[in-house]
Amino acid sequence: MSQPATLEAAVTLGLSEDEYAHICKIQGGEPTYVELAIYSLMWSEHCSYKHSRPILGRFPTSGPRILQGPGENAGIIDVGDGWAVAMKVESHNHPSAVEPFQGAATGVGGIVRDIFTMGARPCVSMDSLRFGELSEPRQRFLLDGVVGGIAHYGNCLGIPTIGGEIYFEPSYEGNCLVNAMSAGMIRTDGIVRAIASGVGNHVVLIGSKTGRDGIGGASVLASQEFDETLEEKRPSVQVGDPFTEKKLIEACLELIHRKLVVSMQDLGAAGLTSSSSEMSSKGFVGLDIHADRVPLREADMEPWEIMISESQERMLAIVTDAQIADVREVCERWDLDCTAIGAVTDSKMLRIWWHGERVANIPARRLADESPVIRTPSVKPDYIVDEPVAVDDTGYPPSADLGATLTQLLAAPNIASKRWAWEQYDYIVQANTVQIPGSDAAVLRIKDSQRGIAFSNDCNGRHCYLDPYRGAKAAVAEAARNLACAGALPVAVTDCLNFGNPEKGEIYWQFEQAVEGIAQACEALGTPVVSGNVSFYNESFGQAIYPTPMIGMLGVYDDVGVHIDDAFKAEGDVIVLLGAEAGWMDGSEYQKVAYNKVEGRVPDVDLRLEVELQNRLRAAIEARLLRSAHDCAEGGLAVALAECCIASGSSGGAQFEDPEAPRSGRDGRWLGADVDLGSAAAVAGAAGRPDLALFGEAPTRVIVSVAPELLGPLDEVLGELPHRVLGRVTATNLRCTMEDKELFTVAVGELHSAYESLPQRLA
Amino acid sequence: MNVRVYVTPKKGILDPQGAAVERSLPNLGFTGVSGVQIGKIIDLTITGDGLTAAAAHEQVDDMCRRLLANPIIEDYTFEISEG
Amino acid sequence: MNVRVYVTPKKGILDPQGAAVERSLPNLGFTGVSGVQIGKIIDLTITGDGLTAAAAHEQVDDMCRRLLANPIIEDYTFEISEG
Amino acid sequence: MSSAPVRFGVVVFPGSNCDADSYHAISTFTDTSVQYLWHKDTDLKGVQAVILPGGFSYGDYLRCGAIARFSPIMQSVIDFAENGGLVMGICNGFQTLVEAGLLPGGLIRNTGLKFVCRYVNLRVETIATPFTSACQTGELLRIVVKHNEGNYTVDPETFARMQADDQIVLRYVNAAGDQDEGANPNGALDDIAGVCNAARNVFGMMPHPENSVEAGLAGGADGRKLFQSIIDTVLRAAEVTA
Ligand SMILES: Nc1ncnc2c1ncn2[C@@H]1O[C@H](COP(=O)(O)OP(=O)(O)O)[C@@H](O)[C@H]1O
Ligand SMILES: [Mg+2]
Repeated sequence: MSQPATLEAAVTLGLSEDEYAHICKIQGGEPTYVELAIYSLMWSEHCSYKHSRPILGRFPTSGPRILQGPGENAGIIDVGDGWAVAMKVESHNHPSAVEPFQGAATGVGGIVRDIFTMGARPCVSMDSLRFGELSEPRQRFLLDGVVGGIAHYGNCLGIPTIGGEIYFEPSYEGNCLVNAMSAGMIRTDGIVRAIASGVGNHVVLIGSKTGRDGIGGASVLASQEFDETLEEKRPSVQVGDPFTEKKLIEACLELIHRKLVVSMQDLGAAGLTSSSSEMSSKGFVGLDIHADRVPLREADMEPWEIMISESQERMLAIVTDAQIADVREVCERWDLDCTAIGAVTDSKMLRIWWHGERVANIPARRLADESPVIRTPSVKPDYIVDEPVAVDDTGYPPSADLGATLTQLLAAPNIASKRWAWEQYDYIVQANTVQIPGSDAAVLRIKDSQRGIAFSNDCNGRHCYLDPYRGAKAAVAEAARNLACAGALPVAVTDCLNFGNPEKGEIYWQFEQAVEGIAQACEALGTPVVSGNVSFYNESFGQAIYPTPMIGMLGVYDDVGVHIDDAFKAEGDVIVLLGAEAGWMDGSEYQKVAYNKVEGRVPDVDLRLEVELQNRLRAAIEARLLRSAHDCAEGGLAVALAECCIASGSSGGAQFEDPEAPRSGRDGRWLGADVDLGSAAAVAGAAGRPDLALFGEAPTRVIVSVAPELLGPLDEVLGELPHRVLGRVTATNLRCTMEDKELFTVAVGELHSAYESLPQRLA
Repeated sequence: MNVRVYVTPKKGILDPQGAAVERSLPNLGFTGVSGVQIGKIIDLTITGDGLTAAAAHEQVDDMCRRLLANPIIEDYTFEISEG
Repeated sequence: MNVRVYVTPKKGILDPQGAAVERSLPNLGFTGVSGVQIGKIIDLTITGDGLTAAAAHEQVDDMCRRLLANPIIEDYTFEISEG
Repeated sequence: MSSAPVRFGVVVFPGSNCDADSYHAISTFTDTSVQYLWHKDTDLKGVQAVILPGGFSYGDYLRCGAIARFSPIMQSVIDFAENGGLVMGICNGFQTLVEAGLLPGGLIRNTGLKFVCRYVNLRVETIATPFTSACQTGELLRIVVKHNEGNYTVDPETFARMQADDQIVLRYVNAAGDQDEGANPNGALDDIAGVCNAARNVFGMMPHPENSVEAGLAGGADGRKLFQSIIDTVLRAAEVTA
């Protein structure tokens, strides 16, 4: 403990001069080194949200179903019958860029702890991933490691991973994104919050021993850009132990359900430091922590190292005298360490002790609440344009073979099936999975109830780059639309805001715009933001990622039996397009794949129309009028149609009322479609080009199929909503015409081969 | 030439396997066991026209760094013998 | 006493991991590598009052047979050194 | 049939994660009762059939099932099996039975070296077991596999004996019911998905029938017949002794 706690030391730990001065003021003089280390972590971007806090206040966060909004370990939403869902998403981008397997694995471990620390049993995981182009060997290595790490950890825990998304763009080459989302089921009367209380109560550390893992890890890595010093940061890699976490889940849930703890908090970024200071600050109490009592993996650790270690699989509990024997018994039964390391005091101070000597004495609330707030003056970047691109024959010569373009798009890594990834995940454990990966939303039933829940993950980073406000708004709309396609009512959002360096005006502008877009869409759709995460400094060598505000959304069913998927079901069914937006070139996958361009202005979602479409769509599904529904996203109308055809033979999922559906699985017979796009002007806008009608992208469009005899009733339910019959489900081929002029005919088997071609690119 | 590569967890990096095995041993009736660490062993043969010992050494080292070990969390050593 | 146990796939039993490493080496530019086999190293320390070398040997052999290796699919050897 | 319910026990090891699914699956049948058996206990509490569930006992560290096999409860399970008791191991449970020597062979890493979760078609190779008696020979069951180490292997002599003794219970096949390399998810010898011991009272399988007992869910209901077989067998035995 000989290190001096000078300004120089503070700057090395990442604090600014002003911050150091403020610390000296709070502490009444030069702090101790332990105090300085604690401040440096608690006031890091990762823990203090210093650049984002004021902006995030823009989000709607409450509503009749919301039992817990942002601010706790997870948000909690009432889903009926006394059940609630806790959910949260967390980024582990930087650790994954250093060590993809362990980085992703510990990302899953961390977010799962956020869920069960509140008393919820984790019931679903999702993952939203971004990498550079797959043609780069390093990117394939990262993808392989990240997916392997998620599988390793989540599968061992017995939590089904049933959804997510993977995109590849050059902007993520030096800075991949790994966003892990988790949700759990909890009784509405069983919620535990991370608030310390009861002077004299014990502070108990449960789980793994403490080592030097991640000293300065997640919080430091996530608060700085990547540069040449990357190599030096490597020793802080954390290794996950899912086996210990599985035991922790069982032991902690038992402790909570038997009411053997006053409160509980997981140890995440900044380890003991953040958990103890947050618990004491929220409870208006003090905590005494005896760092020398913490069980160590490496004998010679110093107190400041113990306080900031990010060793995984640890929990902190506040326990009364009367409870402690039972707590020890439960931990012993699960072969977990359980150590009383301190006590709740009335001092309102966070005091750290080392063999009887006080090495830190910090006013808990000031540590938590007086962290600096920084607003960077925002600057609209030069690359932003206000007009869509002109789709003319010089800049965008039309494709000669539209069928070939379709297969090319289906094989593009951003569109191709991610089966390679999700088949590495156990998506069926816990026996609640209604819809496996591969359709628009993940669907689960709630046991002993008619009810169900659904989840979706969405963000098109390219759209957010071209227009962060419109792109972020569209991400929320798409997440909700994906739920509506499965028949669920969207009710709440968790978000992971991945951006570049917030000290730059352009990045700050992107951030403000995106938050505004999310806020407006959430207001319109009635889906408050209940939890989330901000990840800044996603840059490498000065190059920022595309702004990527990932949206995770929860939907609910009164009767999960109404659920449908995206697969065409029967020959002769009528295919109907809901929504009438014309396709755009700007920011589309077609623009990138066929023209190697990313430019223009993306369309703005009409939120009134969006809500109308989703309500009518859900009404039709609830009335059991539809056989399938699928959102039109990347690749436009043609890719969406192709996906409905491909899914007809490979869904592998079950329809709720049809026990035979699983048998129609991978070797099932293909269904095709025969569709006419109608007049060019109607579907492709002024440009009038068939390729734009087929592959152009636009929000607020859904393809449904309906038995011919139900077309009338469907018309009635849809009412004023713009919709149009496109054609019929047929066998074997996808055939598209435009005012009866043939555009292409391709065998569905061929579309399927292209769509399932990702493994070949990874070989 | 016959090569045997030893890959072990880096010092200070958590070895969950070793820890779990160690923790379970007493329940199985094995007492007095400590410091359990689990690593990998990779045996292979390399051949090449006029491959010198020095060249083989370099090649194996490269192989370890790039594929056989994960230098971020693992250490490696190896032995080469004529065979 | 310090013990190092080597566990390798039994001869005649397929070693999918070794086979995969062998297949991927040429892509990384390593040629002339064959017979790749991947096994485990288990390091541990045993102590006991008046533990003789012979007794230690017997104890480790027992541990290997019963727990550390599965004789149906794996072979094992070990080394014991004073430490 | 108004007999006493068939009593099942589901063993819980640290790291088991399909214990609750097995428990739930059994409770979807009307003529059953089910309870958990804790790995540190030795009392089988009078159950008539023991399920060793899937999951990652002891994190699958060292070898899948290797540590679990030494749990106190396992000695009781071994005694129970040696006295003719019905024991079914699913996935990690199968691995544990193999480690315990109650079933022949071994389970090694999938040839793809990746965890694989997918639907497979299983062909019932024999109905002369207490676990498949409610099926038809050659019947196809569509059930999910999810494992890293499901690659069944056994030495040629034992394999020959197993074939002669009709111990291969389930094979991976394609949708037409034929053996086909593409239908084997893990490289298992001769597409073996499940085997029984010579006495036919111990059975292990890699796929997860406990995730296939409800028609409304993605897993479908094909796994029911395996549990039904056990129930029928116990009830028949009770009738005989009655
Ligand atoms: N990383 C992943 N993990 C799990 N499932 C994934 C992952 N990536 C994609 N999927 C699944 O693949 C399907 C299609 O993905 P995507 O095209 O991104 O969906 P959407 O068009 O609904 O946004 C979805 O069911 C999604 O959940
Ligand atoms: Mg999509």
